[in-house]
Amino acid sequence: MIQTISLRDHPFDPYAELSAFTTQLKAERQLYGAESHFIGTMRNFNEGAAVSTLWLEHYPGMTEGEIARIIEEERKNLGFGPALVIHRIGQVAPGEPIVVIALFSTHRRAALEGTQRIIERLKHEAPFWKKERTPQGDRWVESNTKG
Amino acid sequence: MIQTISLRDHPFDPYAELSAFTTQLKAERQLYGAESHFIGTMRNFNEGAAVSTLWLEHYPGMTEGEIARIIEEERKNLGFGPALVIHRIGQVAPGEPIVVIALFSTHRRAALEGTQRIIERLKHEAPFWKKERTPQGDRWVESNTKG
Amino acid sequence: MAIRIRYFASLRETMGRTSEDINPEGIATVADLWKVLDEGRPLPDRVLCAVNQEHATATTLVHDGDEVAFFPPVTGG
Amino acid sequence: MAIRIRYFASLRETMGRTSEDINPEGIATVADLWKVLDEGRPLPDRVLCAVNQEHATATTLVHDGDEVAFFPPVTGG
Repeated sequence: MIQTISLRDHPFDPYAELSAFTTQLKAERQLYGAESHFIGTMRNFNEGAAVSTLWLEHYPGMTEGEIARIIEEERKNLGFGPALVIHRIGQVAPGEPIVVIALFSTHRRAALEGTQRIIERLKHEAPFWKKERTPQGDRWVESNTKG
Repeated sequence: MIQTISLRDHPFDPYAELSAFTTQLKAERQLYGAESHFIGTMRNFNEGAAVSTLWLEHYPGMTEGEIARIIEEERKNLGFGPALVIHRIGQVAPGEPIVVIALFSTHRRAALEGTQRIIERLKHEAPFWKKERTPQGDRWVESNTKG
Repeated sequence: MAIRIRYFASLRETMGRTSEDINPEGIATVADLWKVLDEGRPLPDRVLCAVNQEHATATTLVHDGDEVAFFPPVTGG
Repeated sequence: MAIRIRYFASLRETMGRTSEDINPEGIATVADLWKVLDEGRPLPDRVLCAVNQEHATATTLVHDGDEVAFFPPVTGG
Protein backbone atom coordinates (compact mmCIF):
# COMPACT_ATOMS: atom_id res chain seq x y z
CA MET A 1 0.00 0.00 0.00
CA ILE A 2 1.50 3.35 -1.02
CA GLN A 3 1.79 5.53 2.07
CA THR A 4 3.73 8.67 2.96
CA ILE A 5 4.17 10.17 6.44
CA SER A 6 6.31 13.26 6.29
CA LEU A 7 7.37 15.85 8.88
CA ARG A 8 8.50 19.15 7.33
CA ASP A 9 10.49 21.98 8.84
CA HIS A 10 9.76 24.30 5.90
CA PRO A 11 6.57 25.63 4.29
CA PHE A 12 5.10 23.52 1.49
CA ASP A 13 2.38 23.87 -1.16
CA PRO A 14 -0.40 21.44 -0.16
CA TYR A 15 -1.89 21.31 -3.68
CA ALA A 16 1.46 20.45 -5.26
CA GLU A 17 1.98 17.75 -2.60
CA LEU A 18 -1.47 16.25 -3.23
CA SER A 19 -0.87 16.30 -6.97
CA ALA A 20 2.57 14.66 -6.62
CA PHE A 21 1.21 11.94 -4.34
CA THR A 22 -1.57 11.11 -6.81
CA THR A 23 0.94 10.98 -9.67
CA GLN A 24 2.90 8.45 -7.62
CA LEU A 25 -0.13 6.13 -7.55
CA LYS A 26 0.07 5.74 -11.35
CA ALA A 27 -2.44 3.23 -12.79
CA GLU A 28 -3.53 2.21 -9.27
CA ARG A 29 -5.26 5.60 -9.09
CA GLN A 30 -8.11 4.22 -11.20
CA LEU A 31 -9.02 1.70 -8.50
CA TYR A 32 -10.15 4.52 -6.24
CA GLY A 33 -13.36 6.40 -7.00
CA ALA A 34 -13.04 8.56 -3.89
CA GLU A 35 -10.37 10.85 -2.53
CA SER A 36 -10.70 12.96 0.59
CA HIS A 37 -8.36 15.68 1.90
CA PHE A 38 -8.05 17.79 5.01
CA ILE A 39 -5.74 20.80 5.30
CA GLY A 40 -5.19 22.50 8.64
CA THR A 41 -3.73 25.98 8.32
CA MET A 42 -2.31 28.35 10.92
CA ARG A 43 -4.69 31.22 11.61
CA ASN A 44 -3.41 34.58 12.83
CA PHE A 45 -5.86 34.58 15.77
CA ASN A 46 -6.40 32.02 18.54
CA GLU A 47 -8.51 32.39 21.69
CA GLY A 48 -8.76 36.13 21.37
CA ALA A 49 -5.08 36.91 20.88
CA ALA A 50 -3.17 37.78 17.73
CA VAL A 51 -0.57 35.12 17.04
CA SER A 52 2.53 36.06 15.10
CA THR A 53 4.33 32.71 14.85
CA LEU A 54 3.94 29.19 16.11
CA TRP A 55 6.59 26.75 17.33
CA LEU A 56 5.78 23.07 16.82
CA GLU A 57 7.72 20.66 19.00
CA HIS A 58 7.53 16.91 18.38
CA TYR A 59 8.98 13.59 19.59
CA PRO A 60 11.18 12.34 16.74
CA GLY A 61 10.43 8.70 16.04
CA MET A 62 7.34 8.42 18.22
CA THR A 63 5.48 11.09 16.25
CA GLU A 64 5.90 9.25 12.95
CA GLY A 65 5.15 5.94 14.70
CA GLU A 66 1.91 7.24 16.21
CA ILE A 67 0.70 8.62 12.88
CA ALA A 68 1.45 5.26 11.22
CA ARG A 69 -0.39 3.41 14.00
CA ILE A 70 -3.46 5.67 13.70
CA ILE A 71 -3.59 5.20 9.92
CA GLU A 72 -3.17 1.42 10.25
CA GLU A 73 -5.96 1.09 12.82
CA GLU A 74 -8.35 3.22 10.79
CA ARG A 75 -7.48 1.40 7.57
CA LYS A 76 -8.34 -1.90 9.27
CA ASN A 77 -11.71 -0.44 10.40
CA LEU A 78 -12.69 1.44 7.27
CA GLY A 79 -10.80 -0.19 4.40
CA PHE A 80 -9.32 2.81 2.61
CA GLY A 81 -6.23 2.50 0.39
CA PRO A 82 -3.24 4.84 -0.07
CA ALA A 83 -2.69 7.52 2.58
CA LEU A 84 -0.67 10.71 2.81
CA VAL A 85 0.00 12.68 6.01
CA ILE A 86 2.27 15.73 6.03
CA HIS A 87 2.77 17.71 9.26
CA ARG A 88 4.88 20.78 9.94
CA ILE A 89 7.44 20.95 12.73
CA GLY A 90 9.49 23.91 13.97
CA GLN A 91 8.55 27.51 13.25
CA VAL A 92 5.26 28.17 11.37
CA ALA A 93 3.91 31.53 10.17
CA PRO A 94 0.21 32.53 9.87
CA GLY A 95 -1.36 31.27 6.65
CA GLU A 96 1.00 28.32 6.34
CA PRO A 97 -0.45 24.79 6.25
CA ILE A 98 0.30 22.76 9.38
CA VAL A 99 -1.21 19.41 8.40
CA VAL A 100 -2.39 17.73 5.19
CA ILE A 101 -4.21 14.40 5.12
CA ALA A 102 -5.24 12.57 1.93
CA LEU A 103 -6.96 9.20 1.67
CA PHE A 104 -8.07 7.19 -1.37
CA SER A 105 -10.80 4.55 -1.38
CA THR A 106 -13.06 2.59 -3.70
CA HIS A 107 -16.24 4.08 -2.27
CA ARG A 108 -16.61 7.49 -0.64
CA ARG A 109 -17.38 6.47 2.95
CA ALA A 110 -13.95 5.02 3.78
CA ALA A 111 -11.99 8.07 2.55
CA LEU A 112 -14.37 10.64 4.08
CA GLU A 113 -14.74 9.02 7.49
CA GLY A 114 -11.08 8.04 7.57
CA THR A 115 -9.99 11.64 7.02
CA GLN A 116 -12.26 12.85 9.80
CA ARG A 117 -11.09 10.15 12.22
CA ILE A 118 -7.39 10.57 11.42
CA ILE A 119 -7.34 14.34 11.98
CA GLU A 120 -9.29 13.85 15.23
CA ARG A 121 -6.96 11.14 16.51
CA LEU A 122 -3.81 12.92 15.30
CA LYS A 123 -4.84 15.96 17.35
CA HIS A 124 -5.31 13.87 20.50
CA GLU A 125 -2.70 11.12 20.13
CA ALA A 126 0.28 12.20 18.02
CA PRO A 127 3.03 13.87 20.07
CA PHE A 128 3.13 17.46 18.82
CA TRP A 129 3.06 20.55 21.03
CA LYS A 130 2.29 24.10 19.91
CA LYS A 131 3.80 27.21 21.43
CA GLU A 132 2.31 30.52 20.27
CA ARG A 133 4.15 33.81 20.07
CA THR A 134 1.69 36.61 20.92
CA PRO A 135 2.10 40.34 21.73
CA GLN A 136 1.60 39.29 25.40
CA GLY A 137 4.51 36.82 25.20
CA ASP A 138 4.99 33.16 24.37
CA ARG A 139 2.48 30.59 25.58
CA TRP A 140 2.07 26.84 25.23
CA VAL A 141 -1.29 25.79 23.78
CA GLU A 142 -2.78 23.77 26.64
CA SER A 143 -5.16 21.48 24.80
CA ASN A 144 -6.80 20.83 21.47
CA THR A 145 -10.50 21.45 21.00
CA LYS A 146 -12.94 18.67 20.12
CA GLY A 147 -14.20 19.08 16.53
CA MET B 1 -19.01 34.83 0.52
CA ILE B 2 -16.75 33.59 -2.26
CA GLN B 3 -18.42 30.65 -3.98
CA THR B 4 -17.95 28.86 -7.29
CA ILE B 5 -20.29 26.29 -8.85
CA SER B 6 -18.97 25.14 -12.19
CA LEU B 7 -20.13 22.49 -14.69
CA ARG B 8 -17.35 21.39 -17.07
CA ASP B 9 -17.59 19.56 -20.35
CA HIS B 10 -13.82 18.94 -20.48
CA PRO B 11 -11.33 17.20 -18.15
CA PHE B 12 -9.71 19.39 -15.49
CA ASP B 13 -6.86 19.12 -12.98
CA PRO B 14 -8.50 19.07 -9.52
CA TYR B 15 -5.32 20.15 -7.70
CA ALA B 16 -4.84 23.16 -9.98
CA GLU B 17 -8.51 24.09 -9.47
CA LEU B 18 -8.19 23.84 -5.68
CA SER B 19 -5.01 25.90 -5.74
CA ALA B 20 -6.61 28.59 -7.96
CA PHE B 21 -9.70 28.81 -5.76
CA THR B 22 -7.56 29.27 -2.64
CA THR B 23 -5.51 31.98 -4.37
CA GLN B 24 -8.78 33.77 -5.11
CA LEU B 25 -9.53 33.96 -1.37
CA LYS B 26 -6.45 36.19 -0.87
CA ALA B 27 -6.06 37.51 2.71
CA GLU B 28 -9.45 36.01 3.69
CA ARG B 29 -7.71 32.61 3.52
CA GLN B 30 -6.14 33.28 6.93
CA LEU B 31 -9.58 33.36 8.59
CA TYR B 32 -10.02 29.66 7.90
CA GLY B 33 -7.99 27.13 9.86
CA ALA B 34 -9.69 24.19 8.14
CA GLU B 35 -10.14 23.14 4.56
CA SER B 36 -11.77 19.93 3.40
CA HIS B 37 -11.92 18.43 -0.11
CA PHE B 38 -13.65 15.54 -1.80
CA ILE B 39 -12.77 14.32 -5.28
CA GLY B 40 -14.93 11.71 -7.02
CA THR B 41 -13.18 10.04 -9.93
CA MET B 42 -14.50 7.73 -12.63
CA ARG B 43 -13.36 4.15 -12.06
CA ASN B 44 -13.00 1.72 -14.94
CA PHE B 45 -15.18 -0.89 -13.20
CA ASN B 46 -18.73 -0.63 -11.84
CA GLU B 47 -20.98 -3.45 -10.60
CA GLY B 48 -18.84 -6.14 -12.18
CA ALA B 49 -18.58 -4.69 -15.67
CA ALA B 50 -15.70 -2.88 -17.34
CA VAL B 51 -16.77 0.65 -18.20
CA SER B 52 -15.06 2.42 -21.08
CA THR B 53 -16.73 5.84 -20.97
CA LEU B 54 -19.47 7.60 -19.10
CA TRP B 55 -22.07 10.07 -20.38
CA LEU B 56 -23.30 12.61 -17.84
CA GLU B 57 -26.63 14.23 -18.63
CA HIS B 58 -27.86 17.18 -16.56
CA TYR B 59 -30.72 19.70 -16.37
CA PRO B 60 -29.18 23.08 -17.31
CA GLY B 61 -30.23 25.71 -14.78
CA MET B 62 -31.81 23.35 -12.28
CA THR B 63 -28.53 21.47 -11.70
CA GLU B 64 -26.63 24.62 -10.74
CA GLY B 65 -29.64 25.82 -8.71
CA GLU B 66 -29.85 22.57 -6.73
CA ILE B 67 -26.13 22.60 -5.93
CA ALA B 68 -26.41 26.22 -4.73
CA ARG B 69 -29.45 25.34 -2.60
CA ILE B 70 -27.67 22.36 -1.00
CA ILE B 71 -24.60 24.48 -0.17
CA GLU B 72 -26.78 27.27 1.24
CA GLU B 73 -28.75 24.92 3.49
CA GLU B 74 -25.63 23.20 4.78
CA ARG B 75 -23.84 26.51 5.34
CA LYS B 76 -26.79 27.67 7.45
CA ASN B 77 -26.58 24.44 9.51
CA LEU B 78 -22.83 24.13 9.85
CA GLY B 79 -21.40 27.61 9.40
CA PHE B 80 -18.62 27.01 6.88
CA GLY B 81 -17.29 29.80 4.65
CA PRO B 82 -16.18 29.76 0.99
CA ALA B 83 -17.26 26.80 -1.13
CA LEU B 84 -16.21 25.33 -4.46
CA VAL B 85 -18.11 22.66 -6.40
CA ILE B 86 -17.00 21.51 -9.85
CA HIS B 87 -18.90 18.75 -11.66
CA ARG B 88 -18.31 17.19 -15.06
CA ILE B 89 -21.01 16.94 -17.70
CA GLY B 90 -20.94 15.17 -21.08
CA GLN B 91 -18.44 12.44 -21.91
CA VAL B 92 -16.05 11.30 -19.15
CA ALA B 93 -13.18 8.77 -19.46
CA PRO B 94 -11.91 6.41 -16.71
CA GLY B 95 -9.52 8.12 -14.32
CA GLU B 96 -11.02 11.57 -14.90
CA PRO B 97 -12.43 13.49 -11.93
CA ILE B 98 -16.22 13.82 -11.97
CA VAL B 99 -16.77 16.01 -8.93
CA VAL B 100 -14.65 18.22 -6.69
CA ILE B 101 -15.93 19.81 -3.46
CA ALA B 102 -13.89 22.18 -1.30
CA LEU B 103 -15.05 23.95 1.87
CA PHE B 104 -13.23 26.35 4.19
CA SER B 105 -14.11 26.97 7.83
CA THR B 106 -12.72 28.45 11.03
CA HIS B 107 -12.80 25.13 12.89
CA ARG B 108 -12.52 21.69 11.34
CA ARG B 109 -15.98 20.29 12.02
CA ALA B 110 -17.90 22.59 9.65
CA ALA B 111 -15.65 21.91 6.65
CA LEU B 112 -15.39 18.16 7.25
CA GLU B 113 -19.07 17.51 7.93
CA GLY B 114 -20.14 19.93 5.23
CA THR B 115 -18.08 18.11 2.61
CA GLN B 116 -19.57 14.79 3.61
CA ARG B 117 -23.14 16.13 3.60
CA ILE B 118 -22.77 18.01 0.32
CA ILE B 119 -21.43 15.01 -1.63
CA GLU B 120 -24.21 12.84 -0.14
CA ARG B 121 -26.96 15.31 -0.99
CA LEU B 122 -25.51 16.12 -4.42
CA LYS B 123 -25.68 12.42 -5.27
CA HIS B 124 -29.33 12.19 -4.26
CA GLU B 125 -30.71 15.63 -5.13
CA ALA B 126 -28.78 17.29 -7.96
CA PRO B 127 -30.16 16.41 -11.42
CA PHE B 128 -27.36 14.45 -13.08
CA TRP B 129 -27.77 11.09 -14.80
CA LYS B 130 -24.97 8.68 -15.70
CA LYS B 131 -24.98 6.39 -18.71
CA GLU B 132 -22.18 3.85 -18.88
CA ARG B 133 -20.68 2.43 -22.04
CA THR B 134 -19.71 -1.22 -21.39
CA PRO B 135 -18.66 -4.11 -23.67
CA GLN B 136 -22.27 -5.38 -23.21
CA GLY B 137 -23.68 -2.09 -24.49
CA ASP B 138 -24.82 1.21 -23.03
CA ARG B 139 -26.77 1.27 -19.75
CA TRP B 140 -28.22 4.00 -17.54
CA VAL B 141 -27.00 3.84 -13.95
CA GLU B 142 -30.23 3.22 -12.03
CA SER B 143 -29.40 4.64 -8.63
CA ASN B 144 -26.59 5.92 -6.45
CA THR B 145 -25.37 3.92 -3.50
CA LYS B 146 -25.59 5.19 0.07
CA GLY B 147 -22.12 6.02 1.45
CA MET C 1 -53.03 26.69 -19.80
CA ALA C 2 -49.60 26.50 -21.45
CA ILE C 3 -47.08 24.06 -19.94
CA ARG C 4 -43.54 23.31 -21.06
CA ILE C 5 -42.67 19.64 -20.47
CA ARG C 6 -39.10 18.28 -20.31
CA TYR C 7 -37.85 14.69 -20.07
CA PHE C 8 -34.39 13.53 -19.02
CA ALA C 9 -32.14 10.45 -19.21
CA SER C 10 -33.80 7.02 -19.55
CA LEU C 11 -37.26 8.61 -19.37
CA ARG C 12 -36.39 10.85 -22.31
CA GLU C 13 -35.51 7.72 -24.28
CA THR C 14 -38.67 5.87 -23.15
CA MET C 15 -40.92 8.80 -24.05
CA GLY C 16 -39.07 9.29 -27.32
CA ARG C 17 -38.87 13.07 -26.88
CA THR C 18 -36.83 15.71 -25.07
CA SER C 19 -39.54 18.31 -24.51
CA GLU C 20 -43.00 19.34 -25.59
CA ASP C 21 -45.33 22.33 -25.19
CA ILE C 22 -48.89 21.41 -24.29
CA ASN C 23 -52.10 23.24 -23.39
CA PRO C 24 -54.00 20.87 -21.07
CA GLU C 25 -57.48 21.64 -19.73
CA GLY C 26 -58.94 20.68 -16.33
CA ILE C 27 -55.72 19.66 -14.61
CA ALA C 28 -54.48 20.81 -11.20
CA THR C 29 -51.47 18.73 -10.17
CA VAL C 30 -48.35 17.11 -11.58
CA ALA C 31 -50.16 13.75 -11.31
CA ASP C 32 -53.03 15.09 -13.47
CA LEU C 33 -50.53 16.38 -15.99
CA TRP C 34 -48.73 13.03 -16.26
CA LYS C 35 -52.01 11.26 -17.12
CA VAL C 36 -52.46 13.61 -20.05
CA LEU C 37 -48.91 12.86 -21.25
CA ASP C 38 -48.99 9.06 -20.74
CA GLU C 39 -52.40 8.02 -22.14
CA GLY C 40 -54.20 8.08 -18.81
CA ARG C 41 -51.69 5.96 -16.86
CA PRO C 42 -50.79 7.13 -13.31
CA LEU C 43 -47.39 8.66 -12.49
CA PRO C 44 -45.04 5.75 -11.63
CA ASP C 45 -43.23 5.90 -8.27
CA ARG C 46 -39.85 5.73 -10.01
CA VAL C 47 -40.54 8.85 -12.09
CA LEU C 48 -39.44 12.02 -10.29
CA CYS C 49 -40.51 15.53 -11.20
CA ALA C 50 -39.61 19.18 -10.90
CA VAL C 51 -41.77 22.28 -11.34
CA ASN C 52 -39.93 25.40 -12.47
CA GLN C 53 -36.59 23.69 -11.79
CA GLU C 54 -37.36 22.78 -8.19
CA HIS C 55 -38.02 19.24 -6.93
CA ALA C 56 -41.78 18.57 -6.77
CA THR C 57 -44.18 15.69 -6.03
CA ALA C 58 -47.28 14.19 -7.65
CA THR C 59 -49.48 16.57 -5.66
CA THR C 60 -47.61 19.79 -6.54
CA LEU C 61 -49.93 22.25 -8.30
CA VAL C 62 -49.10 23.37 -11.84
CA HIS C 63 -49.92 26.76 -13.27
CA ASP C 64 -50.03 28.47 -16.64
CA GLY C 65 -46.50 29.07 -17.92
CA ASP C 66 -44.84 26.45 -15.70
CA GLU C 67 -41.92 24.29 -16.79
CA VAL C 68 -42.50 20.71 -15.59
CA ALA C 69 -39.74 18.10 -15.85
CA PHE C 70 -39.90 14.29 -15.45
CA PHE C 71 -36.86 12.11 -14.85
CA PRO C 72 -35.54 8.91 -13.21
CA PRO C 73 -33.63 8.91 -9.87
CA VAL C 74 -30.53 11.08 -10.12
CA THR C 75 -27.06 9.49 -10.28
CA GLY C 76 -24.48 12.29 -10.22
CA GLY C 77 -21.42 12.84 -8.06
CA MET D 1 18.48 -0.62 35.90
CA ALA D 2 19.33 1.97 33.24
CA ILE D 3 16.49 4.22 32.05
CA ARG D 4 16.62 7.03 29.51
CA ILE D 5 14.20 9.86 30.45
CA ARG D 6 12.91 12.50 28.01
CA TYR D 7 10.79 15.61 28.66
CA PHE D 8 8.83 17.62 26.11
CA ALA D 9 7.21 21.04 25.70
CA SER D 10 6.07 22.91 28.85
CA LEU D 11 7.17 19.99 31.03
CA ARG D 12 10.68 20.18 29.58
CA GLU D 13 10.74 23.87 30.59
CA THR D 14 9.33 23.13 34.07
CA MET D 15 11.83 20.35 34.69
CA GLY D 16 14.64 22.46 33.30
CA ARG D 17 16.06 19.59 31.21
CA THR D 18 15.45 17.77 27.92
CA SER D 19 16.61 14.30 28.92
CA GLU D 20 18.55 12.40 31.55
CA ASP D 21 19.94 8.90 32.04
CA ILE D 22 19.22 7.42 35.44
CA ASN D 23 19.79 4.09 37.22
CA PRO D 24 16.90 3.77 39.70
CA GLU D 25 16.59 0.85 42.15
CA GLY D 26 13.41 -0.79 43.43
CA ILE D 27 10.96 0.70 40.94
CA ALA D 28 8.39 -1.21 38.87
CA THR D 29 6.09 1.28 37.14
CA VAL D 30 6.08 4.66 35.43
CA ALA D 31 4.49 6.10 38.59
CA ASP D 32 7.39 4.77 40.70
CA LEU D 33 9.86 6.26 38.24
CA TRP D 34 8.23 9.70 38.36
CA LYS D 35 8.59 9.81 42.16
CA VAL D 36 12.34 9.30 41.78
CA LEU D 37 12.49 12.15 39.25
CA ASP D 38 10.25 14.62 41.10
CA GLU D 39 11.42 14.43 44.71
CA GLY D 40 8.82 11.89 45.83
CA ARG D 41 5.77 13.70 44.42
CA PRO D 42 3.12 11.56 42.62
CA LEU D 43 2.68 11.71 38.84
CA PRO D 44 0.20 14.55 38.14
CA ASP D 45 -2.91 13.70 36.04
CA ARG D 46 -1.96 16.30 33.47
CA VAL D 47 1.45 14.71 32.80
CA LEU D 48 1.27 12.05 30.06
CA CYS D 49 3.89 9.40 29.41
CA ALA D 50 5.27 7.03 26.80
CA VAL D 51 7.43 3.95 27.21
CA ASN D 52 9.66 3.11 24.26
CA GLN D 53 7.78 5.64 22.12
CA GLU D 54 4.32 4.18 22.76
CA HIS D 55 1.63 5.82 24.90
CA ALA D 56 1.69 4.42 28.43
CA THR D 57 0.01 5.01 31.81
CA ALA D 58 1.12 5.39 35.43
CA THR D 59 0.85 1.61 35.89
CA THR D 60 2.91 0.61 32.83
CA LEU D 61 5.93 -1.45 33.85
CA VAL D 62 9.42 -0.16 33.05
CA HIS D 63 12.42 -2.35 32.30
CA ASP D 64 16.16 -2.00 32.00
CA GLY D 65 17.06 -0.10 28.83
CA ASP D 66 13.64 1.54 28.39
CA GLU D 67 13.14 5.06 27.08
CA VAL D 68 10.47 6.80 29.16
CA ALA D 69 9.04 10.17 28.08
CA PHE D 70 6.90 12.66 30.03
CA PHE D 71 4.89 15.43 28.37
CA PRO D 72 1.75 17.62 28.60
CA PRO D 73 -1.43 16.93 26.53
CA VAL D 74 -0.61 16.95 22.81
CA THR D 75 -1.73 19.86 20.62
CA GLY D 76 -0.78 19.03 17.02
CA GLY D 77 -2.83 19.05 13.84
